[in-house]
Amino acid sequence: MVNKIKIEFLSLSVNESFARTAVAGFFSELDPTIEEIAEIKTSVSEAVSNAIIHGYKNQPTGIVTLECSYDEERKITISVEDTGVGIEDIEKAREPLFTTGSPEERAGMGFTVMESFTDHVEVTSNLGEGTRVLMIKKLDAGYEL
Amino acid sequence: MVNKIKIEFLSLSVNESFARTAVAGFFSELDPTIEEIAEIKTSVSEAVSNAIIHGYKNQPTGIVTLECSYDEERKITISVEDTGVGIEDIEKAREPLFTTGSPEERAGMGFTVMESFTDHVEVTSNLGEGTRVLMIKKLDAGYEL
Amino acid sequence: LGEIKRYIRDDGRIKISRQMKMDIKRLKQARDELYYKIGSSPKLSELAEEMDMPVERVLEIMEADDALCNLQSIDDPESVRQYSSE
Ligand SMILES: Nc1ncnc2c1ncn2[C@@H]1O[C@H](COP(=O)(O)OP(=O)(O)O)[C@@H](O)[C@H]1O
Ligand SMILES: Nc1ncnc2c1ncn2[C@@H]1O[C@H](COP(=O)(O)OP(=O)(O)O)[C@@H](O)[C@H]1O
Ligand SMILES: [Mg+2]
Ligand SMILES: [Mg+2]
Repeated sequence: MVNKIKIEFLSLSVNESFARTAVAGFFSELDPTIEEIAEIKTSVSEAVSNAIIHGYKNQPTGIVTLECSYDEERKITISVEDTGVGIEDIEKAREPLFTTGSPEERAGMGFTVMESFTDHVEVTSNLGEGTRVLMIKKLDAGYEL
Repeated sequence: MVNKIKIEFLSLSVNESFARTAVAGFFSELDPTIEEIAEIKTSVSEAVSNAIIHGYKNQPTGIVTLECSYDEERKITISVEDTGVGIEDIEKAREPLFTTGSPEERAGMGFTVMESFTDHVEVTSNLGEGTRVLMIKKLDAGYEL
Repeated sequence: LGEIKRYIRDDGRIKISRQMKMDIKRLKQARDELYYKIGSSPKLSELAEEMDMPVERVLEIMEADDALCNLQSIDDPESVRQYSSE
């Protein structure tokens, strides 16, 4: 683990954009491509908005914990955790188009986006206890300074 | 307290720029002027570099804790904390030009900069336990959307 | 980011500073040119060098563009993926 940070913030929707900015700032040290930055930011957005909207049901008093790290191999990890309602059936939740929200508002594509923009997505959750989403992504391996 | 965040990061000098970006991202919701953002970023830089250079004597294994908040009155607070060596004589440390570093490298103006760019700077410190710098600043009072 | 929000008026029209507008335009131009030149997405450092500004400033401009994009199509979450869709 070469570098790591931990961020805790209130479950306010304005903090979704803060989280994106902070994460981009943290990983900018690795000199990612513009595409990688966009993928990382989008994945973070999806995970954070899930924590706020689903985990805390839009109540602004929850705490979202975001942890990021990177190592010598340019492997990055992003963990987004809430102590909200939890997910009943994780496998189902991860299916494309599945949503427990209103179909007009939610696309049900959050997990699908995270999966396609990172290399690995791990979801752990317990009903009434909360949810943690861990994303792992290897940045361009052929990189040289 | 309308919104608040807490960030913990390793005492690596690359994280000074991360801290600046993250703090600017957090307060951007308040729509500060470009000048206010520059003042905030500079103050954060000074406090964070002090924690890394003086508090942890450049050892990369320390944890710096950065807490930010704002309220309805647009009063912002920024707290930078380390659990490093601590400050022997706080009053002396805050004097302009005072530094325990090498005079060629350090200007001894860190606290003076924080004081002039924010409205209030509070320093608490105990030898061997660490240091906390709390900065309070009121953003443009005449602001309306 | 804040710079953009500051210019939102009651009528919902978005005005952003001329400087930021120009910077966003330059960033997109530089991005596209670099993409064409190297055949893949440019690195942050390459973009910064091309635009002759610090990486931190490039990040700032990307944030501003991001915010603008979100404002233009709040109900279209796809819009934030502009950088990766090339
Ligand atoms: N942090 C979370 N806490 C509780 N439920 C969640 C969380 N994240 C996702 N879910 C559940 O998984 C479903 C699918 O999530 P997602 O793919 O992002 O689609 P959407 O957010 O559009 O519903 C959600 O509708 C919700 O039921
Ligand atoms: N977090 C800290 N931990 C220990 N000592 C500190 C800390 N912050 C400041 N100091 C002490 O206060 C002095 C003055 O700080 P500052 O005004 O920033 O000047 P400079 O960093 O150039 O020395 C430092 O030289 C150091 O002795
Ligand atoms: Mg979702
Ligand atoms: Mg200093």
